[in-house]
Amino acid sequence: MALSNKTGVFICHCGTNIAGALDVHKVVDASRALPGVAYAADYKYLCSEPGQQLILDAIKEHGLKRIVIASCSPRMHEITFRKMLKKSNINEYLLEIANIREQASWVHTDFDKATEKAIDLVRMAVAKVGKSEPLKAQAIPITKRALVIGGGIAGIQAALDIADAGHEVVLVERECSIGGRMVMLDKTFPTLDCSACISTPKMVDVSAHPNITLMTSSEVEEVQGYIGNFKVKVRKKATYVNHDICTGCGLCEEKCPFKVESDFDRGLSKRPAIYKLFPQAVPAKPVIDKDACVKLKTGKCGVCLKICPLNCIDYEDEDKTVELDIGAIVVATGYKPAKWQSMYNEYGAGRFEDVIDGLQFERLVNASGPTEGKIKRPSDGKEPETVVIVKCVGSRDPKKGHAYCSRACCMYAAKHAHQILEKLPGGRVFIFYIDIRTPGKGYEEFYDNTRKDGAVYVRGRISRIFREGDTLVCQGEDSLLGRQVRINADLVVLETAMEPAEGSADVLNMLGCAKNDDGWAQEAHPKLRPVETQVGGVFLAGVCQGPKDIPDTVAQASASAAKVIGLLNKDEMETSPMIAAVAADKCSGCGACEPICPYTAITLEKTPDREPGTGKKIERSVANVNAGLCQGCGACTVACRTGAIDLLGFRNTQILQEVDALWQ
Amino acid sequence: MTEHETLNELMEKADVRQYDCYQCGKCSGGCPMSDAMDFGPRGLMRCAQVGSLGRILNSDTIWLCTGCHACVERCPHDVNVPALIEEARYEAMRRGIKRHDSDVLNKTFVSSVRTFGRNHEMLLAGLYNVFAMKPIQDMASVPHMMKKKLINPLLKPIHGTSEVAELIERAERWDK
Amino acid sequence: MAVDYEPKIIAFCCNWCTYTGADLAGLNRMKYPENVRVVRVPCSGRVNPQFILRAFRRGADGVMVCGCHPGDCHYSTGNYFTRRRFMLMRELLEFNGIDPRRFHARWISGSEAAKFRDTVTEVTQLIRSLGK
Amino acid sequence: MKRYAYFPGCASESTAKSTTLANEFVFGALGIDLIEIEDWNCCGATSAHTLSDTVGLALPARPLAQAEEEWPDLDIVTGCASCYARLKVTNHRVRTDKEARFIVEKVLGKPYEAKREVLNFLDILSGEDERKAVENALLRRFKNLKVACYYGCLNVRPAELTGVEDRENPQAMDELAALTGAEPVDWGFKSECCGAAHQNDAAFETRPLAARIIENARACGADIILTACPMCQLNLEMRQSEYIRKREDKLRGKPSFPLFSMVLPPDPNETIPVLSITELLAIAMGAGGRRLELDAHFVPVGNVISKAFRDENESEVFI
Repeated sequence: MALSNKTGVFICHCGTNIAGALDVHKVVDASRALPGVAYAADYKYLCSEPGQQLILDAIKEHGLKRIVIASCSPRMHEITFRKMLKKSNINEYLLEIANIREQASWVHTDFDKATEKAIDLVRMAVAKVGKSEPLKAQAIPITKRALVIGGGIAGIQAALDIADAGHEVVLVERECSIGGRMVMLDKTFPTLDCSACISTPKMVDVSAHPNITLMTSSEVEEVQGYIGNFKVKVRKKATYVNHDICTGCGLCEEKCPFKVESDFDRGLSKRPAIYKLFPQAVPAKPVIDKDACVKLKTGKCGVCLKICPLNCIDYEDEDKTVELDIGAIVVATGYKPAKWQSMYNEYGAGRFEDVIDGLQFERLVNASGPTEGKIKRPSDGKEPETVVIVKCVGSRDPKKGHAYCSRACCMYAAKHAHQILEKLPGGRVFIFYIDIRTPGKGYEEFYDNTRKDGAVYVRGRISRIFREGDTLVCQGEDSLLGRQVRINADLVVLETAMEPAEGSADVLNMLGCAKNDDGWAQEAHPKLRPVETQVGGVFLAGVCQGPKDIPDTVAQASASAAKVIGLLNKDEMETSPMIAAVAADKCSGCGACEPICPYTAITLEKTPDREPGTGKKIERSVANVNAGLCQGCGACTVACRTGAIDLLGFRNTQILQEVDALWQ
Repeated sequence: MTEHETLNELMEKADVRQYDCYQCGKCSGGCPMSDAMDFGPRGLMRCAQVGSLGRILNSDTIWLCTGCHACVERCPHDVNVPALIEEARYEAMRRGIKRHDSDVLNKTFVSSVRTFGRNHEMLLAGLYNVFAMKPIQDMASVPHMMKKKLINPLLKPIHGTSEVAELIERAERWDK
Repeated sequence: MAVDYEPKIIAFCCNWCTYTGADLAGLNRMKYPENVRVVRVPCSGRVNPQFILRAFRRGADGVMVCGCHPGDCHYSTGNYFTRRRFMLMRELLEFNGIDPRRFHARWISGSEAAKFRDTVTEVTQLIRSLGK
Repeated sequence: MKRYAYFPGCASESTAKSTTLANEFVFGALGIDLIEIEDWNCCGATSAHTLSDTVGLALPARPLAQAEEEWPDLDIVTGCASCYARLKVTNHRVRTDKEARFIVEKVLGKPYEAKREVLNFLDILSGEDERKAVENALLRRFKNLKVACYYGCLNVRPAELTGVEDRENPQAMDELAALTGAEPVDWGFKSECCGAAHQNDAAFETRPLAARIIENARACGADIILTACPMCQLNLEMRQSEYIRKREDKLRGKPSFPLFSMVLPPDPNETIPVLSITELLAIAMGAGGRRLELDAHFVPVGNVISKAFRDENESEVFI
């Protein structure tokens, strides 16, 4: 049954802000004459306590059913007046605001024309509210458990912060240990503290925290649901080692006869087929690399099983899928260094062993790395004398790499130079750069010190690297001198760009999060909502959102943790009722709305129905809107061919009424 | 037309934009002639950025470029410096700015093609050395070349020589 | 054409960018012609072509659709649809005998109050010059 | 039998004598028919296009149009990198730039549509079939012959014209050379410009370009340099003694006397022979030194080659 249209119109003077620029009384008179309007009044400040009381009294006195308030912008006081209506018997969504301040009195100088416009605006609002319907905000429950995807320093920090606040956290990491890129590093700028020394204690905290469930060798496979109510499937990959009994004694690793290149050491060393990622790995227990293990491939070997004192090895182990109920998700998938070999033929495309990338250098200079911290060049193990560092390899290069700046390279290039000069007395370092960017606390000072250490900064991008006999020649321009330089280098370190981690696109797609053209996750607002995504309940931490250094990564991780804690502290949350709604009888199930939804809120679902005419029971597809996911943009309504899908609060009929009202 | 407009016209013809270059120096770093040039490719782009057409037209950089395209190949923004250089050469010649040796060579070369339909290498080198006043340049090789008949003093013109001469004539007239 | 001809223009403005920009124009007391009436919509992607056709049918002298800049949409992709849709819209209008210059799709962000003022002024002048 | 319209280029008639002989030998052995474009003229490289864009387009357009008229189904091939560049540029411009095509046809006085491709020897020899044919035609192979394959800049760049995938380290010539048993070295100057274009008008400035190429080839252990262009060939070879002498003088800190250093014969330990890839192929296909007139080279090649045959008997036969 259609609601009565008994509409009350209230016009605010806003002191003289409105009343001074247009004829309020004329507006009141005009309002009274509008169809459906039962009462009209004006007041000095409607938003004030007595103003609100005036409206509430009028509602009671005149039995009003719908309200139009002509005042300032709805962005200002819509919420105020909705709250007010909660005290009356009128649903708070049977309210329209006619913006006669920002849209009329403030921007026009002609008194009469402004009045005329104000009347038009009121007429539009009255017309629209006549078609409004009562809406009710839904409360959705919130599962008090967070999922953190990625166990690098960002994921670790976010997990610890959320867990410390008393909420359950599941930390999923696809490698067999958490730690990410940070544990591969030797020292961190600008303070030069040892990277492992500051990150491994945090890793141990994660494994010991009662609120954290750590899932290594695991990958998120499927995400369903919406804010507060995600259903997540995680695949726990087979490790072939029973971690419940394994003590991590390491005998198996010692005796394993098969070795492959170590990813952790960036190909600079070998590791056995049964291995821990690195000595301080968390969990400190080995796994079998099924692509390298001869027993798993051919059935011949089994040394680890024989040697294991506790019988932990299980060659029959299989992947398992775990289903989790999750309230909030933190994406912390990090980065991978750009594969410069396929980008830069002029740097040898990987032909020269002594041209390495920055992360390889970190392993070379790391005390727990393949050379125990001695800088030796890969080709012959000699200590290099002259080292050339090339910055912006893959960054700031729209043709061959990426247009963006990778942000951390200037600083770690300076750090590398410092480490070389410290470890190789008499060594020389040339750093080729385009610009030096050191915006960070203590960063410029660090760069200054590196120059004082004796690093030679050459402004110019290396044009090519070629072999001349035993040495590598780095040819570039010293653009400040305007002269070409050719430097005979023993070792060349390329500071490569950061790229979104392998598989991060899959994770973002699964979650329905947007990414930019470079593949970085898109934050909800670049300035004001930097850790949220467009998807409610999904937050970003660290480099997955864009290149950054460790301090920024940790800061962002804590920020996203704060957002998660804020969410999980509530038992339930209200969602806006102004969302898309489907008239099932009109929906043809064509699915045009489905791909247009930026939030994957619409799905086609089989619905029982009866065949017209015969009355036979059938099933047909009908679009279904998930209230938790829908944000109310209305894009689907335009795509709908039958007009079955509509936006509550902004229904087609409401907007058309507004349009019609203008020319009545 | 102002100098600025002329410069922009050259840039447009060459399909090169000042703002594409951020002066990284990868071009000059790889340019084989960089050592001998006054500006090099990066410097030339810098001149274009600050609007100094005069410097570009009077530079030896534009005459020393060998057109090897190493600069464009490696340029992160695909700035086609050789195309700009080509346009700059034409503009310089229109204004009568020339580098003596290049001018002598190019004109001698085209005369040779006009007379023989082909390039008479020996005549070209000989005439060039005379006009450029470099009598001994490469002359040490002459005895070997004569002995092995690598150069033939009596090159016969091709049949279509007059046709080629007329072709050049028409093309030159088209330019004007 | 009467000198005092005042066109009536309807503008569909997205709540997050253009409507906010218009509010800011008000806050800064910028002045522009009275001819434009704004209809608030959540997103420019919500604007159904039928709204525009209805406005023209009712007698609108001009219609504007304003939203966030491409790439800045509050709903991430809504305004891309708007852009595509309204390229076609112009042709449809022309086909129906409506001067496509009476229809404008513009991107105005929440901070571009001056752009809102300028756009409204410019479109009003243009439509005024087109006559009834 | 594959056929191509052939543009020999001016050097084929003079300084590239032995290369021309080798080309005939190799393509004859492979059964590839090169049909010389009748009464071809100089392409104008590089002076013509420096002086005028129109002349630079018109000169190559004449033989190209000639070929198109006479052999509409044949691609055009040339053995010189400079000619290749000019012909290719003209072809490309006529195809993609309507205005350029209008001017060219106007000046030429006849139609020219640039229907066929312009290729170089490396393009036509690196096809799968051709490579097999080369392998089948080989009569003798080399051993311990380290070769530095020098492609030259214009055979590989610009990328959008040549279509060469790796311009910094091209492979086509290396693969061909490897078929003969020669060992291509990994060196740094495969596509660096040798400066041949300016060896007359900017001799002082361009000499170091070739000198650097020679030095790098030697440093990387090459016994000979292979080329795919007569201009590069001549440039790398003819002035070697001059480069070497100059460098030695510089090392000794003595002033250089140009005439003196030019006339003195080069030190055989310092020089490096330069051969075209077709010469190497021709030798491996059984051509004798005399037939190819290898003694026409400025830097003697016979010694290095005759020591490098896998079958030592071949050395005695090879004259």
